[in-house]
Formats: sequence, C-alpha cells, structure tokens
Amino acid sequence: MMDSMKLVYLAIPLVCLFAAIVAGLFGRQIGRTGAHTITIAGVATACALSIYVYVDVMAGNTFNGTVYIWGISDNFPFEVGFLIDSLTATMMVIVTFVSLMVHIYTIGYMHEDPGYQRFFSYISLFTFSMLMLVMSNNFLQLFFGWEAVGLVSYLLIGFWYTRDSAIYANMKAFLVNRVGDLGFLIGIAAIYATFGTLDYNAVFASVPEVINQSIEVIPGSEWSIISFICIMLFIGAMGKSAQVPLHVWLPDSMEGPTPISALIHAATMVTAGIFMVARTSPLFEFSETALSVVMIIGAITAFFMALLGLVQNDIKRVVAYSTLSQLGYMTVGLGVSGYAASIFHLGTHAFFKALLFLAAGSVIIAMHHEQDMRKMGGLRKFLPWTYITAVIGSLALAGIPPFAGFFSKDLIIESVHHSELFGSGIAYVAVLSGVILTAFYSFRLLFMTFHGRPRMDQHTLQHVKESPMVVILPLLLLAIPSMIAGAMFIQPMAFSDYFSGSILVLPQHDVIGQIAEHYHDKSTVEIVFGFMLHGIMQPPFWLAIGGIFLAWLFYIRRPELPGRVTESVKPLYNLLLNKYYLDDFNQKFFANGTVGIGRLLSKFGDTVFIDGWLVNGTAKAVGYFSRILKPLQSGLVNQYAFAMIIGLLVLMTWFLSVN
Amino acid sequence: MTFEQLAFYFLASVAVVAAIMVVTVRNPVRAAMFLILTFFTVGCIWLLMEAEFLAIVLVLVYVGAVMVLFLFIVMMLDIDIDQLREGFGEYLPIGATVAVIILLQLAIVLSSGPFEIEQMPAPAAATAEYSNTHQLGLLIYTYYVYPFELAAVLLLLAMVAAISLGLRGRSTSKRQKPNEQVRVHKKDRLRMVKMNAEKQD
Amino acid sequence: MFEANQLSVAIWLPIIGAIAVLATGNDQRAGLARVLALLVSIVTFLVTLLLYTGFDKASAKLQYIEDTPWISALNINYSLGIDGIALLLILLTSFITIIVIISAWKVIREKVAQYMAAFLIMEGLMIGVFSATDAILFYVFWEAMLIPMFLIIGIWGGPNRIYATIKFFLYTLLGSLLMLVALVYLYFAGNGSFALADLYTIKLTLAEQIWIFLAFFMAFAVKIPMFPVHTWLPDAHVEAPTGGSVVLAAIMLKMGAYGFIRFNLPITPDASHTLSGFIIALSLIAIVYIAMVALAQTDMKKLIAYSSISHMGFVTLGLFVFNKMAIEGAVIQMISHGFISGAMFLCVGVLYDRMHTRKMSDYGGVANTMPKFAAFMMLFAMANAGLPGTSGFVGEFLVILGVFQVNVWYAIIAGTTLVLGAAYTLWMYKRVIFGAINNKNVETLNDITNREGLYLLILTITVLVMGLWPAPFLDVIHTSVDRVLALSSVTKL
Amino acid sequence: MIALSDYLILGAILFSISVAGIFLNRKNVLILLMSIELMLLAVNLNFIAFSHYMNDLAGQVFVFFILTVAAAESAIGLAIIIVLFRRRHTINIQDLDSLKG
Repeated sequence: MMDSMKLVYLAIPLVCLFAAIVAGLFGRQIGRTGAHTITIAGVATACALSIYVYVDVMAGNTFNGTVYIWGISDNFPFEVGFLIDSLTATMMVIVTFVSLMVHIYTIGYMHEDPGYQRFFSYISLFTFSMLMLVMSNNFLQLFFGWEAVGLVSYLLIGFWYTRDSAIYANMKAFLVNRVGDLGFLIGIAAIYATFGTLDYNAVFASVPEVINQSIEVIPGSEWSIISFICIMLFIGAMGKSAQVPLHVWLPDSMEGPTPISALIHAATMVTAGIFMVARTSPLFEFSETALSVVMIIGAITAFFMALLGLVQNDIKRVVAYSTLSQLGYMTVGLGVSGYAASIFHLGTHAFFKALLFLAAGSVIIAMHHEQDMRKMGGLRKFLPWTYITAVIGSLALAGIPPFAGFFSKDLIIESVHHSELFGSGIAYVAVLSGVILTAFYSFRLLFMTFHGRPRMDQHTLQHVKESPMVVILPLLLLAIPSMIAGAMFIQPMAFSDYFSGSILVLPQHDVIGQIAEHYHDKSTVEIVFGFMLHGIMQPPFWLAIGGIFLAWLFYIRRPELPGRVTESVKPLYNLLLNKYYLDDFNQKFFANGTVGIGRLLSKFGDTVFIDGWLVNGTAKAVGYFSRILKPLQSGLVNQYAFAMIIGLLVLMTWFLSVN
Repeated sequence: MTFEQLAFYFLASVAVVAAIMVVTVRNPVRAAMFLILTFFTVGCIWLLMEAEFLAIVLVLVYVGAVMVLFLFIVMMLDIDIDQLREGFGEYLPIGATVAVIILLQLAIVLSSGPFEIEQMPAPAAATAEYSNTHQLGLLIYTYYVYPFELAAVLLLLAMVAAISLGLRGRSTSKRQKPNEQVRVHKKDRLRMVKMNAEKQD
Repeated sequence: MFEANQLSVAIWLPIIGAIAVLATGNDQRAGLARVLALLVSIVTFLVTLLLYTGFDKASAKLQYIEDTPWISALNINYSLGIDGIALLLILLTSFITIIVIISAWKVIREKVAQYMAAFLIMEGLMIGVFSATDAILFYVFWEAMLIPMFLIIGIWGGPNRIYATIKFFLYTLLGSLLMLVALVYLYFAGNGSFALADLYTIKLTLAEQIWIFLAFFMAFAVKIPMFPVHTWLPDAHVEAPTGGSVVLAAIMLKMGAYGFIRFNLPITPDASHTLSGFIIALSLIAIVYIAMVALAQTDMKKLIAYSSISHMGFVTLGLFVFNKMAIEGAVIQMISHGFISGAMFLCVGVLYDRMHTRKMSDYGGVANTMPKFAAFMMLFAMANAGLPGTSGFVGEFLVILGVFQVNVWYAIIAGTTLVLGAAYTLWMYKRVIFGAINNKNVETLNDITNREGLYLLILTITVLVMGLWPAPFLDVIHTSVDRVLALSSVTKL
Repeated sequence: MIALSDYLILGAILFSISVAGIFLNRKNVLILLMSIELMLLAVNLNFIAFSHYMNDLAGQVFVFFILTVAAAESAIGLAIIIVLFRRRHTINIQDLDSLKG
C-alpha cells in the first residue's frame, strides 16, 4: 500500500517534468498539437493524482520519506524526499488545478505565437518545480523548488525575449528574488548550524531545545536564534511573495504572457513564500519578534500596494497590484498566527486571481493585445462570458459574500482583530482600509473595461469578439471555485483540525481558535451562514460595499470626477503613479550604483592600481633602474677590465685590512 | 753576492724594464719585441729555480710561436698606429696609482716575513741525475692524465676555431647563396626600357 | 603491471601519445592528428575512470602508490599516490581534455598536431601535479606545465598575446620560485627529504611557519588566482584560444587550491590558523569585489574570467574556515567550476568562431538565430549563477553552510554572490542572447553544429548530474577531507 | 741566497706593470692582449717560485696548463682580431661597443 502511494507521489511531479522535457526537446518533432496534448495530459494526470492524494490524506494517510540521498557531507545526509500532509495536499491540488486551467487556456491565448511548444514546456516545468517545492520534506529541496520556480519565472517573463521591457523585467525579477534568496539561504544555513539537520520534522521537533540560544550577529547585541532564522527565512518569502520592499519585480513581471501572470505571478509561485512560512510555523510560533515583523511587512504591503492599484491604467497591472495587496493580507494572516486563514486565502485567491488574470487575458486577446483600460469600455456586450466571470472574480476579490474571497479575507481580518501581537492595531487599520481600496480598484477595472462608452478606435471595435472555447472553458472552471470554495472549505480548513498535523499554533497565539469558539459544535451549513451573517454586521463588508459604490460613482455616474480628484491631490497622485519612486530609487541606487562601483573598481582597482601600479609599476621600476645602470654596460672591453682591476684592488685592500 | 743573486738581479731588472717598455712604446712591433725579451729573461729566471722544462717551453712556445703569431698579425694588419695612441696616458694618473697601490700592497704582504729566506729556506740544489722533465712527465702522464687530455682537446679546439675564424672563403667559388637568391627583387635584375617601335621597311 | 603503475600510465600515456601526434607532422595530415589525439585522450580518460572504480572510498590512505628513486643524491623520489580530492581533479583533467580536443576539431586549422599535442602533454603534466607525493616531483610537473600553456597562448592566441603570455608567465613564475625556496628550507629544516609525508611531520616555530606559509601562498594564490594577484587571468583568458581558456579555467586554477590542501594546511597548520583571517578576508574581497568588477566588463571572456576568480574565492574561503562541510564544499566547487567555466568559455568560443569578436555590444538577439545555443548557454549561465539542480549550487551551498557555523557575516558576505553572480551572468546573457537582432552579423549566424552540440551536451549532462546527485563526487572525498582536517589541526610548534 | 720573496716581488712588479698597461692603452687591443700575457707570466712566476721552494711539482704542472690555455687564448684572440679588422677596418677598442647596454 505504502509503496504504491510512494509511486503516486513520485509520479505527480515527474509526469510534469517528463512532459516538459518532451515538449522542450522534441517540440519541433511532435508539433504544436503534440506539445499541448502531452503537457496537458501530464498536468491533468498530476491534477487527478493530486486529488487522489488529497482524498487519501484526508483519510489520514500522511507520508514522510526519502526518495534518494542527494549527497552526504560532514556525515549529514542531504536528502530529497516528500512530506505529504494536509498542507501539502491542499497546495498540490491548487497548483495542479490552476496549472491545468492555464494549460488549456494557453492553447487559445498563444495559438499564434512561434514559441508555442517552448511555452508549454516552460509551464509544465514550472508545475514540476512548484510541486517539488510544496512536496519537499526538507529545506534543501524547498530551496531547490524555490529557485527552480524562480528560474522558470525568469524564462517566462522574458518569454518574448526580443522586447527590451520583457528582458529588463525578467532580469529584475530574478535579481530581486535573489536578494530574498540570500536571506533564505542564510536562514537555511542558520537552521543547519543550530539544529544539525535540514529535515522539517527533525528541526521542528528540537525547536524547544534551542529556544534560549542566541546569536550575536552585530557585536554587542544578542538575538534569539529562532528570531534570526525566522526573519532570514521571511526575507526569502518577501522576495518570492513580493512583500515591500522586495515587491518591485512583480508589477514588471506582467511583461510575460498573461497565462503565466495568472499561474505564476498570481496563483502559485508568489504564494510560495506564504506556504513556506506556514510550513515553518513551528519555528515562527516561537518568535514573537519575527511574527511582528511578518505582520507589519504584510500590513504595509496590503495597504500601500492597494493604493497603487488605484491609479494604474494597464489592465494587467491593476490585477498585479491587487495581487500584491492580497499577498500582503496573507502575510498579515501569517503574522498573527492565522496560518490556516492565510492558506485558505491563498487557495481562494489562487482561483479568483487566476480567473481575473485569465479574464483580463481574454480581454487582451479581444483587443488585439491592447492593455490600456483607457482605450477600452463597453466590452460587456461583446464579451459576455468574459464579463460574467470577471464580475465573479471581482466580487470574490472585493470580499462580497458568498463569494470565496469573502470567507478567507474576513477570516484574516477577524484574526488580526483578535491578535494581541505588537503592532496588530496598526495592522488591523491597514487591512481594513485595504478592503475599501480593493473593492474600489477591482470595480474600477470592471467599470472601465466592460461598462461605459467604447473608447477604442473603430477598427478595433469592429474586430472585438468573444474568445474561443479553450479560453472560456478555464474561465468557467475557475469561476466555480471562486464562488463556492470559500463556503465549502471554511469549516474544514479554519474550524477543524485540518492542519493540525502540519501547522503549529501556540495556544497564546491561537486567534482562529478564538473565532472558532463562536462556531463550536455547529454543522457546516450553520457555520457558513453564521459566518456570513456575522460578516455582514462587521465593518469590512460595508467598506467593500462603499468601495464598489465609490467606483460606480467615479467611473459610471460621474466620469469627470477622477480627473478632478487627481488634480486636487496632484503630488499624492504623482507619488502613486511613480510607485513611491521605489523603482527609480532601486534603479539609480542599487542597479546603477553597483554597476558604477564595479566600473570604478575595474578601472581604478584593477586597471590603475593593481595592473598599473603594482604589476606594470614593478616592471617600470625595473626598467627605470636598468636605464640608470645601463651606461655601466658600455660595451668597451677595457672599461670592464678597469672594473675588474679596481674590484681586485678593493678585495685586496679588504683582505689586508682584515688580517 | 753570489752568482745566482747577481744573475737574478740582472735578469729581473732587464725583465722589469722590458715590461715597462711593452706597455709604453708606441709601436706594437716594438712592444712585441720587448715582450719577447721579457719572456726570455723570465725564462732564464725560471732556470734559476730548476724549472728547466717550463723555461724551455716558455721560450719555445711563447717566443717561438705565440709572439711570432703576434708579430705576424701586427704586420699583417694595416693599423693606424697614431690613431691607436691617441689618448695614451690619459688614464696614466689613475692607472699608475692603481698599479702602485697594488704593488705596495703586494709588497707589504710579500715582505711581511713568511717568505723570507729564514722562514723559507731555498731547497738544496738538485743532483745531476735529477731531471725536471722526467719528473713532470711522470706526474702529467699518470696523475694528471685526464686534464692533460683535456688540454690537448682544448688546443685542438683552439686551432680549429682560429682557422675557421680566419678562413676567408675563396671569392672565385661558384657557390649558390639561396638566401640572396630569394631576396632578389624584380627591380634589381630587370630594367624596363621604353623604346620607340622601329619601322621595318 | 598495469595496476601497480596505473597513475604513471595516466601521466605518461598522454605525453607519449602527444609525441605520436607530433610525429604526424605538418598540417597536411591534420585529420590523422585529430583522430589520434582524440583516441589518446579517450583512452586516458578510461584509465582515470578505472582509478575511480578501483578507489577505496573508505580508506583515508593515499592509494595507487608508486615509489621509485629518482635523484638519490638529494633523496628525491618519483613517488605518486592519490586521495579522493586528487582523484576527482584527475578525472576532471582527463574529461576536460577530451572536450577541448573535440572543440578544437575544426576551429584550429594551423599547426593542428602541435596544438593537440600541447594539450595532451599538459594533460599528462597536470595529472602529474595532482598525483605527485614528492615535493620536487610536484614542483617539476608544476613548472613544466607552464610551458605548453605558454605556447598555447603565445602561438594560437589573440592579437595581444605576447603581453598576456609574459604577464602570465612572470606572475606564476614569481610565485613558484618562492615555493621552491620554501621547499629547500624545509629540506634542510627536516630530515633531508622531499616526501610530502615527511614534510608533514617537521617541527617548525610559528615564525618559520608563517614565512613558509607566505611563500607557498604566493605560489598558489597567483595560480588560483586570489585578489590582488589576479590580473593576469583576465588578460590570459582574453588572448588564449578557446581550448586554452577552458583548460586554464577548468583545471589550472584548481592547482592553486590543491596546493593549499597539499602544502599550506598540513605543512604549516599553525600558520594556517593564524593567517586564516587574512585568507578569508582576501577570499571575501574576491567574491564581492571581483563580482562587481565583472559587472563592469564589456568583453565576454573577461567577464567569465572575473567570474572564475569570484567563484574560486569560495574555494579558498571554504578551505580556511577548517570546517569539514566547508572543505568538502570547496572541493566540490573546484570540480563543478571546472565544468561550468569550461562550458562558459566554450560557449563564448562558439560565438567567437562565428563573429570573431568578444565584445558584448557586437551581439544582441542571438537567441533569434541560434535557439539551441541559447538554451545551452542559459543552462550554463544559470549554473554559473549557482542555481540549485546544477553543479554550481552544490559547492556554494556547502561552503555557505559550513562557513555559517564559523561566522555569520562571512556567510552573508559570501552569500552576496547569489545576487551579484546572477547579476553579471544574466546581464551578459541578456546583452548577448536576448533582445532584438542587433546587427547584420547576428542575423546571419548559424546555430550550433552537431560537433558543438555534442560537447555542450556532454557538459550539460555532467553539470545536471552533479547538481542533482552529487553523492558520487562527495563520497570519494570524505575520508580525504578528514585526513586534511586532521593534519591541519595538529600543532607543529 | 735568493729569497722566495724576491721572486714574488718580481712577480708583483710585473703584474703591476701589466695592470698599468691595461690602463694606459685604451685603444690598442693588441697591446691589451700583450698585457694580459704579461700578467699570466707574472702569475706563472709565482707558481714556479712556490713550487720550487715548497718542493712540490704540482705548481709546475699548473703552469703547464696555464701555458696551454694562454696559447689557445692568444690564438683565438688573434683570430678574432683578424676577423674584426676585416669587418671594421680597425682594432680600436673604443669603436667596439656594439654590445653596449
């Protein structure tokens, strides 16, 4: 029994890898149809098996085992292995399902692109990497998957490699992620140094033993080793999950094709950081400092990135900023120990955000790759299916019951409300104000794109038509969970011992437990309706309604208002439009600064100082002295003879004076 | 003063004077002649020390061969003596100083005692049967046979070297000189001449 | 007979083969020379592969020992023997030589036999360096190896090759002469033996150790090369033909690190500990400073050369924190860097053969015309940036893990290579491979030929296998690293 | 009786004269060669004197070899001078400085 399950676990990532390799290496031989058939078959298999594994895990069969020994160093075996529990199984289902949807969607979206096979190969490779990441049972393999998804993200952002903006964006994404990875790697090194192992269970089991150990990073100040590890790991998560200030790569990553924006930069890869923190909850729970940091960073991201979403005109960028903001929510949830809430939100977000991206992609196809919302409008009539799914997505994003987003987001906000952690008050304010912003920008998008007068030129307008079935089908399939996933899963995920085997929450941090007390001993239906009823009476719901109303007011009722408002707060508007000038700062300070220092070092350090002074300087000194001594070598024999005789004289004199 | 001493002082003073002449006379031929004289007198002094073989060799080899060689050369080469004497004595002060200092220093060392007759009595005169040549031959052909062979090779080498250096290829020979043949340019051999066509009638 | 002299066979077979290759004479029989050279290199590789299969991983002793008197008056012996570290380096040497010979197949058209022979001779000498257990024998191989390299750069090199060769030669000679001085001192300080095992037991005062350490350090630091004696490397690389660059980066640089393992650590353990801070500082400077300098380069080969220096910083860093994991990481980094830097130089060679320029600004959009090549180079670029799953990651990872146990900041500074290494590698990749087609020359490029594909594929497989399953590489060095650590932790005062 | 020191002082005088000769004749290579011969003669004189007074024939053997070498030297030296003169039409040392640094 166990062995056959082990085969299933192995098959899930490997089938994707196999499909990726075939599509990548033999793309030309198998053709376009062959490429998408094999990769979709691969991911569909993986998805089906993941659901099977999920059911199996729900039945209580968890697994933790080694696949092979990667290498032994210092007598410690580094292993590649799988840990299959509820958290992993949930992630596997989300990843493979969204990936499958995106695979199907891609057939329609990319059908004209010459790099068709390559694209399918990449996204299958991504699925493989992401699965390796979530299925890992140790930090080394986690880092493997972590970097591998980064690589595929790099490849996919730069998929259209002839575009300057794309290859700028992909390098930026990779490098910013690498900054985070540096922290992550140091965190892993600290874990190894502290625990002597990288295996999750072994590490988590010995956390209480090291709880009082400290580390002196800056001389004179002792930090708790757990806090150090957690903050370092979280820096990794900040890179991958685009938390301030390492968020700058995510908006630019929209240069990639839309399907991967949905898959990688909304639904799965960017949530790897959230997953990682949840996975390492047994560490984070023992460091309130780290939790506070996580929460505050999350709150900042949630609020300030939502603000940026208000002023964007590129349809994909709006969604990108909303992703940033929602990632902030998840991070806040982690910070207040509401891991289950965050993972719950991660799941619902994966569905509705992928839905929104794919819907945006559908609009983009219809508009012939025009992404500026100011040139859209009134598309409702032309793209009915896209419109309906986009509305569902937006409602879910805004957090209107009974859509999925409501349950998960409300749970996070409630958790923050219940938290007593340092800084939770500010975080609560931030997430609350984030709600109104979220509702505003998501409906702003909806109104600007689908309502009002068409603002595109006549030519485009005539050619607008609904996208093909392969595009619509994934939208519909994603719309279903966007509607019902929240209601379906709130009871098991939040109010049961669903995650008890994989996430640790200390009693003093158990905010969800406090919420759950209200719903003790109730059936699922009661809980869902009770939660909705409770939600409607809480500020977040009304804030969301208010946001939608404002959006309606600004973009349907009084379309001249936005201009007036921006005029009146010009400096603020410019600040937002320039993304707080962070990109400029990074470019000028870090990128140009580093290259500048490099040029300086290259020129003065290597060329002038070492080569010029030390190396050629030595040669020149030798040459200088030899020029001084050169006349001695006159070439005249008799002078040499003089020299010899005088030398003889000196020697004799010396000899005489000694004796 | 014994005869020996008399002979020694006479020969020594001739040798010194001749040596001085060697380095001061203008004409190389004369210098060579004075050098011969020096060699000759020193050879005689060697006889005083019962080094008959070497004394003879000195006269035969040096006076008979080497100095003749010198003379040949001097006369063979068309040397501008006056030009070679220019600047003569320019370094006389320093040269003389150095020479005198060396001489003084040597004299100090030599006359400081250990070489006086008391410390180093002259050996008894050899008997009539004693043959310096025989004794030297015994040594050279036994103990020093390898150096001797080497010296022979050295001389052979010197001879070959001197001949090959001095040999001037016969200018009448019809040897090919490939390097020059290759380096030839058209303009060295070929001259284009413009000529008016002549009418043939 | 073969078993007893297997190392000698590995050393002398390529050298004798080289003579045979030379005997094919001028370029009219270039084809024969190529085939013969390839055969010799493959047979040598098989011989070294047998060394691996017959190697006893559990034993800490030197294996395949040979010992014959050579200059008995000075008690100098022709003695050979290898441990796991040397074994890996020997395998690397014979492997890279095959690649170099294949890569030169069509590219070198003049003096083919001589070119091939130079590499084969160098192969034999390099294997000699890695297997010598007598200091003078080591020194002879060490110096002799300079000659073929000097010729390779000087004859088949670029336009500024004379400057580069002289710089290369003088730099390395300066260092190695100091090594000879140290050896002579040790000969008299000890009991009149040059055998390494005897040198390990000589008692020395701290002052003596420091001087000897510095003398060896000069020899090996120049070879590695460490900051600030690194400037010969970019020049040599730029002027060297592709094969020369590959061997230089892949193997010759490793000799410096190997020297540290064989000489500095065991002979002067106390000085090594005393001066470790100094070496670590230089290594960290190499990692950060050189990475930044690499960012400023406009010449692809220079950039990769600087990247090599930066990566070798990890090796010296790993060696001098005296932590088993770090030393194992350093050894793995040496091997992996051999593959990756070799591959990177071969990639540049592929481009250079087509465009005859190394300037990045002359390229741009190569992916449009050479997609297969772009894929290969992407993989090697990622390996160079230390992506997990490629061999480049293993060494860096183990070194950082090991170093962290010693000092947090060392690990953090070393870790910046994650960002900087990726920055210069990807920036180069972006400027050369990505983008729209930059000019007419790029437009007419042909994708890689089968021959080029073959060697790039072999390297790809190696890099991936080593990244995904480094166990076979790690297994052979455990006991050897233990031995090095044990020798370097015994005080000699 | 003649003392050893007498011979030695004669040798010293001859040596000094030849030293002075080298200084005096800055141009004529022939006389330079002669001075060197003179110097060798002075040395030989010392050898023979010691050989005689110490009753050891090794000194004389040495002189024998010195004579051999000196003969070879002057033969080759003169040959060189001939070649030199043929090429440069001078034996002035001041003109022979093509090995100048």
